[in-house]
Amino acid sequence: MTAYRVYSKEEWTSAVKALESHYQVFVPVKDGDFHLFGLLSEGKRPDFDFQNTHLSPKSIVYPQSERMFEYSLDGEDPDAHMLKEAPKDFSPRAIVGIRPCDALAFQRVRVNFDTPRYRDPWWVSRFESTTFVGLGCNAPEATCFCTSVGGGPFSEAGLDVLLYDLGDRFLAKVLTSKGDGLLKKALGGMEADGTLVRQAESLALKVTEAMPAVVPVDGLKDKSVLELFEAPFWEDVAFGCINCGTCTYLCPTCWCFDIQDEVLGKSGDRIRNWDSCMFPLFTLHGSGHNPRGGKVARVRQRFMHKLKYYLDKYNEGVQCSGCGRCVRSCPANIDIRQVAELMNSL
Amino acid sequence: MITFKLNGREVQGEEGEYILEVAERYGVEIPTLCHHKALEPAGACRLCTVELFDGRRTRFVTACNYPIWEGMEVYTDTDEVRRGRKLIVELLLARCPEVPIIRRLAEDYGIEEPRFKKDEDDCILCGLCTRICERMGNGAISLAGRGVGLKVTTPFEIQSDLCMACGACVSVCPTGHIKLEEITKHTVKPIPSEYDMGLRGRKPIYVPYAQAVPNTPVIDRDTCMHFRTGECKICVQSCSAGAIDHAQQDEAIELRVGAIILAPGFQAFDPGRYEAYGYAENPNIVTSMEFERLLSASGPTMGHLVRPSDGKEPRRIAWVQCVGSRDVHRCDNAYCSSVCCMYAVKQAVIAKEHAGGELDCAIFYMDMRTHGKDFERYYNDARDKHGVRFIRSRIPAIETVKETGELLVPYVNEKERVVEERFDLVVLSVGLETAAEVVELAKKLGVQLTEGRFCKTDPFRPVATSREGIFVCGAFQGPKDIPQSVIEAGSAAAEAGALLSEGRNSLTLTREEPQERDCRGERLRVGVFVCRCGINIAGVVDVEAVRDYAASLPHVEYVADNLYTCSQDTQESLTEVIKEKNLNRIVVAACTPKTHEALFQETMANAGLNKYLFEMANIRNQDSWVHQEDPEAATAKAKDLVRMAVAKVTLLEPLREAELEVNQKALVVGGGVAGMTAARALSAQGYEVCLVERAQSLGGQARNLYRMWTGENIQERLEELIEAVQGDENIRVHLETELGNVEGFVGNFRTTLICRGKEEVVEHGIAVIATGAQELKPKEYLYGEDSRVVTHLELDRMFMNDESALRGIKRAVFIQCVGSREPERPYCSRVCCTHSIESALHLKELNPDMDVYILYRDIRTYGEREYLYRKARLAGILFIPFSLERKPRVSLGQGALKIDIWDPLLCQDIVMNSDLLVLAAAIVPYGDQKLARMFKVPLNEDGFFVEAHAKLGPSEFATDGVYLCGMAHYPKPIDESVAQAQAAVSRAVTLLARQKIKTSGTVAEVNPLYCSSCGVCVEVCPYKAPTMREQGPFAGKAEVNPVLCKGCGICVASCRSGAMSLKGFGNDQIMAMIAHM
Amino acid sequence: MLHYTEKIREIAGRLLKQGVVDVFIGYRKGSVPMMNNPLLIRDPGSTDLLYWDSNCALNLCNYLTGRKDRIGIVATGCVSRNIVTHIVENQISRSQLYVVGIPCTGMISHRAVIRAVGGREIIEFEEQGERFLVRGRDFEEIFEKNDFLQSNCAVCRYPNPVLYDEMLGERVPGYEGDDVYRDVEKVEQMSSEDRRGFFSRMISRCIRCYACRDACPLCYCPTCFVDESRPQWVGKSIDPVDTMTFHLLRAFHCAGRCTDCGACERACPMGIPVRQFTKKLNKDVQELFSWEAGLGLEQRPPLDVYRQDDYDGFIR
Amino acid sequence: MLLKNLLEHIGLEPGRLHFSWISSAEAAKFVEVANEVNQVVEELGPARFLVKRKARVA
Repeated sequence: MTAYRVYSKEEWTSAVKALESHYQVFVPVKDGDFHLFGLLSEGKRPDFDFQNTHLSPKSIVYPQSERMFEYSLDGEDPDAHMLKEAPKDFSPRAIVGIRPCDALAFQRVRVNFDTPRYRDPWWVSRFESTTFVGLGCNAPEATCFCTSVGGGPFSEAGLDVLLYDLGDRFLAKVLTSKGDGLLKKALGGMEADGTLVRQAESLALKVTEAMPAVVPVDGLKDKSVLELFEAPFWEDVAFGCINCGTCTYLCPTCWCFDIQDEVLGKSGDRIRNWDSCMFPLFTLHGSGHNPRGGKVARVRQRFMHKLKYYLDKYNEGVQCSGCGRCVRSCPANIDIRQVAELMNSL
Repeated sequence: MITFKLNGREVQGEEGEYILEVAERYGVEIPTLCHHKALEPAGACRLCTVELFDGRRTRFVTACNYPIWEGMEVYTDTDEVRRGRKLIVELLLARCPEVPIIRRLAEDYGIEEPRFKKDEDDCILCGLCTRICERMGNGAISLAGRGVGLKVTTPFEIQSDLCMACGACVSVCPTGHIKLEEITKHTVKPIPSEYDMGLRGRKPIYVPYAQAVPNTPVIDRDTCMHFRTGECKICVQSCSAGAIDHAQQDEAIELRVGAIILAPGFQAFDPGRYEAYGYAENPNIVTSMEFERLLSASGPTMGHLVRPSDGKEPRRIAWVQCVGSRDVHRCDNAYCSSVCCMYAVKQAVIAKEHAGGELDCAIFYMDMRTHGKDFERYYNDARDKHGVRFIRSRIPAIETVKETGELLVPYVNEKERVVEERFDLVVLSVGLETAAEVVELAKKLGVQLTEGRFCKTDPFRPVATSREGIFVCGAFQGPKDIPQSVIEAGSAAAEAGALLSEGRNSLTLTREEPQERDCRGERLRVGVFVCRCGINIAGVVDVEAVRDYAASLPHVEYVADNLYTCSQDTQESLTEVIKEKNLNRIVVAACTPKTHEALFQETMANAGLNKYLFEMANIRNQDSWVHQEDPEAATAKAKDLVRMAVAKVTLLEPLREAELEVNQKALVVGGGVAGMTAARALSAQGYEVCLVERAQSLGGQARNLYRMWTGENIQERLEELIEAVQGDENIRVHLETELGNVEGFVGNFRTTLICRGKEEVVEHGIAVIATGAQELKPKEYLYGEDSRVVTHLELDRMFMNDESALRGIKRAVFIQCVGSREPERPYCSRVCCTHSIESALHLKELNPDMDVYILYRDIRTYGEREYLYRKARLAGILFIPFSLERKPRVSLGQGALKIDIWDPLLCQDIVMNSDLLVLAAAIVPYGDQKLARMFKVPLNEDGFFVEAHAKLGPSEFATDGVYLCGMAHYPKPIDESVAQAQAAVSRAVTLLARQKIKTSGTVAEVNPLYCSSCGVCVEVCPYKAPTMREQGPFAGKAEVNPVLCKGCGICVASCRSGAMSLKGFGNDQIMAMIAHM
Repeated sequence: MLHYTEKIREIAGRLLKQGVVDVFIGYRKGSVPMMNNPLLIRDPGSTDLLYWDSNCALNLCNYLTGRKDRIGIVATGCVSRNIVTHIVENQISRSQLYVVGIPCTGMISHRAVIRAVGGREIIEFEEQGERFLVRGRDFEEIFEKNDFLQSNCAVCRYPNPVLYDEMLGERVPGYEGDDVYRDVEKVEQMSSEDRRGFFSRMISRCIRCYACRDACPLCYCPTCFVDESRPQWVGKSIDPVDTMTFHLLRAFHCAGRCTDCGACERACPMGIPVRQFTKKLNKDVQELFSWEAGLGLEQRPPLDVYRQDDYDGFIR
Repeated sequence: MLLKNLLEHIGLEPGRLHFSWISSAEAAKFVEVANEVNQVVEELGPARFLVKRKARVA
């Protein structure tokens, strides 16, 4: 399967454009001060000269707010009091330029939505209709730590194609038949020769080795849940936290959601929205009791879930892809790398 | 019961009914011209012809007078019937081609032009007029002649005496043929509505005015045809409640009473006596009372301001003041009527508001007397903001311009020239006078009158008449406005109450309250009662449909519609239904909760239900009354309102009312005349009083006063009062004492008194604030620089000391409004004019050769104080007016006080020397913020306390249990202070006498889990009901004291955290209503 | 403002040692450039963690709400004004507090700095008096601090604490220009429709993370209206109307209480200028009630009190 | 006033929000105000700003 194609940067731009007739194409675009994923079809100009998008591409598969069902309370309506699935769009889509950390994140999340026992039909359908075209990181940020959590700047996990930025051109490594199919629909490019492939491999090696931060998570597996839970440092960790949802909403691996009914007159929608363990309503019981009622408990929940519970439950690493978004954007500078270190060294 | 078929549908009627009646009931329309439900049918117009099938054959009968029978079949709208009717209409149209109702019918039946020869008549000979006339018992008209000559006429075709001009014939005539003027010898005019000053007519059966109590119609025996002829009685037939009884007789009732209070009021002066004003001739000259009706939204023009003569909107209106007041030439009313200046100003401002900017309003006056609380400010605004013109001139006569109905008003302008102005409307500000029959009554009762024919009273007992046990209040005591009348009413009640206090509560009946059922946990069972309100609601809204709709709503267990849900019998059946059906929530869809909620709640309580499980849907005021033209929409809206009410009522929970004991002790703050009078009045009613005075002795400002305007020696009377207070066992006097702190609330106050550093706590149920006011120390006119410049009180002190130097004075000058009616103190001090004149007269008594001048802006000797003004002028005291812009100037010249003033009469400056200058210094309040805060009562911008309601609650505060009297309320003379003190007591006693009070269940409550402790509620509550909890699990969170809470909801609106809610108006309840809207 | 660090450490040590306070609240140097971490210490031995520079823009008053112990806290002008509001609104009592006042020369807008280096990653930040240096992988630049102040700091009239127990230095001058509200006025001059577009676009990026609310010291309700469900005042999805409703109500709850400390805007991960809402209110409150929040302990915010002369021209 | 200003600042059409103080005795004023508000609002047409119909979500 492994094949390589090479594109000059201009070629690549028109190749991406050509995908439009087959996919909804999401590309990184510059939006004010930062980059975000945008739809090519909405006239957005792709910009592959970026570090990472400010928001993760998680919402492309898993929208922040999603109408699940619709219903009518009007007795005259023959379908009254029945939940009807809202119309959905599962047409093929491609995320072009996704960073390896974010692609890894989808894999980490998948264990939750796509299990042998339960399958979230909407997440899975969108995931499966998506082709992931990754772009390796030539210059990871100081806050990136993908290598510490099982990924890497050129990690191929979860990708269908991986692009190497070789200065004036992109080298595309085809990883799956899905990826192959995508490149076939893209125009231009040519077979790459071995020199370029070697150039790419050495770039990948050099960058990976130069990754600055090493976040220790190796000891977590063997720690006792209870001891970690009762560790003395949580209060200090949580002190500065203002309980906003920035970390969880920017995180590519946070998946919690909340279901709300919105009724207008006699028609209603059942909508699911991202939830955040930082919020007071998170796990609030009908009785009014909340097992995670205070700030410290909420902050602890976030880190324990990511770094311990997930690990214990799925044995697929931690629920973190090392993208560093939460580190960069936390208004109170709560740093998961420091917390991981605290937990790891307890 | 007879069953027959109407248009194929089975219908029922009573034996003896005619087809038309039954059809009407079933909503089947049959046209008719000659039918009236109060009259026996005549079958005269034939228009109601219908087809009848009797089992064998078909025939045509008139529905109005064909009795129904079992098994008949009637068809009202067949082709045959229509054809027959069309012919009738065509014939009628030929006879009366111009009568609108016939033309409409013709159109309905598709007739453009009659085929027959056209006539020019407008009578269709239906005979309604003659039948109704007969019914009225008159027979003044009948059908006369034969065949084509048949017509309605009077006997011998002459105007008759038989006709009483009742107008019944006119009212029933469908075509407008009948002209009452041609029939009767009497002058034809509507029965004048007393309430609308005759500007509008009324019926012989009428409710005097919309807010009348009791709000039941009465029959005017003088105009009712039954009482005049013994016939008619149509009303008996129409009243579905069967309430009319013509046989009722006046009863003479003999009552044994301990006291009598006279409150017969006044009659407005009748300006018809003034020929020069032409009131009787010109309809565009109206009295102020008539104008009041023209301005009123409930008046004959619905508040639309028009001239009575032609209905045109006036552009210029003049008010002429002092008509029937301050006048001994054309009438015998030497007094000032006290109220006319203010009402004229008010009418002018309202007229301008109604008419928009175009209207010119001019008030012609002699002295502008706006001496009441906040009146001067209103006067200033009228002049400066609204542009009302004020012209100081007495109007000698008013002339009418014949062609236009305009009015010419001549007056003397400021340049002393006679000029004339044109107006569209002139309002005569008529004065108040005692009616002749009241004078008779006084004579009968042996009560003495004053020279102005008002009731004679004593300044220290302003409502006691000359006869023990008989008291007076209102305009019979002297001309006065509403606040003062209300004060006196309270005062008279206090005096009477003191006489009767031993018998208090001996005649009270207590009601047994049934045990309240605990319906918590029960399934919701809502009862919905839809009221027809006679035809008030049912005339527009389809009440049955609303009722049936209500039955379809969730949780509704029982529905009913009532003719009058508020009637006594309905209340009884309501109680029964609640019990029988075990209802636990009630919705009444009727009128406004404002008038009727309490009644239905009482009924619920009688049925053992918590009265807060109740909701009213106002389908009358908010529905049938406003959507009369659209019954369908009104019915839909009624359903909406009912649905919302049901949604809310299901969420309501029983609420508790707190009951609290009322401490039977009173606190009076202030030991002046008002405070002492209040203390004495409370004691006289049997209550213990704690009287607090900050000075070393009792007496207050009265200690500084020499004589009453009526001449009584104040100091003697004051001494008597002080002795009485000190000797009163019920009164504990605390001198040199101030208030440190006030805790608690109505019925249970705890006040800390501080006397020379020592603290004492007294508990009391009510408090009377009588802290008075003081005389301004002027900063002008050389006051304080020259010893010859003195204030009123200083001059009174000289009188009391009988200083001989006063006799040697050659010239004394008084300057009025020193510190009053100035921009920084824009109120009138009310007493100074009278005081100056009284002092001036006393100076004249001391030395008749003394020159005495009074420099004034308006002389405000209101009421019978006016006599004093007249006396002063007769005594040679000279009055010179000045304006705020041209105040007198005082300087020192050659050892004498030199006073410069512009004399507008002479149009030049006058300079006079004087040995004594008396300044009418303003009365200024203490503006006691601390006291105001302690009792949670407000001060106005001038620093006087603000009463609960300027007119209806002048002696109490909005804060329960705290009362107000004396000059702390506003400057006033002794008699008015005494009256207000007694009034405050009488208000207080209504509370004390109950001994226990219940608070409302509709109070705010705090959800401590949501409370963020921010304290906004504590800050915004005007009643200090919320506080922060000091202990317990929710320490630091807010809580509401239900006893203090008035349920206003301001805390709820202010609470950012959503922790506050008003019981009975919770978020879920209100959102439920919105959701069901 | 770096030089305050030593003084803060010294004072914190003294207060904790002498037992004047139980805890001391300040900042720790952040793990990311231009981001400091709020810090609470109990041990006089750990005062070395305390740090101060021109990146301490999250309002520390937030951390006082509901505390029961005695607290030492560093406070700039705006933080002190929020402390005043906190005291007035019963969130903390004056006697619990030892306020270490910081005459503040303003906080740096990290966003503006990043913009100035063209979005390149900044790895190091160094403050040098009136200047500061930023270093990236392959660049180094020195900037004037005054050119990079947060927009609220640039027009701050009260840089000095209004309430303190000890001051760290000489008072510094506040902004004296009369165009504090120029940005609001600019919006006011737009047409109604343009303003609608302006604000709709502005909040279109909002991800409803509530960082603006959570960073605001005024938002201390136990249950925020967005979290209430009976009734649910505002929907939780990212529907634009719900988002607008949230911003509108959040701002309105701050009416007459906001000190324009800028914490909300700084906290917003999407860089939305949320102060556009509160600043309009601040401007109106000043015009209608002559009021600026948090200047004295004697008076409550204008919406908490009724005065006879309150503006009522809008009532018909 | 603050609320009205803020709402209009962020784009609510002037005339959409009215305040009045009408006592229960002022029936005529109520009618007047109601009619006026009605008229102004009718001229403005149906409200769109800040009115949520169906949630605009994925």
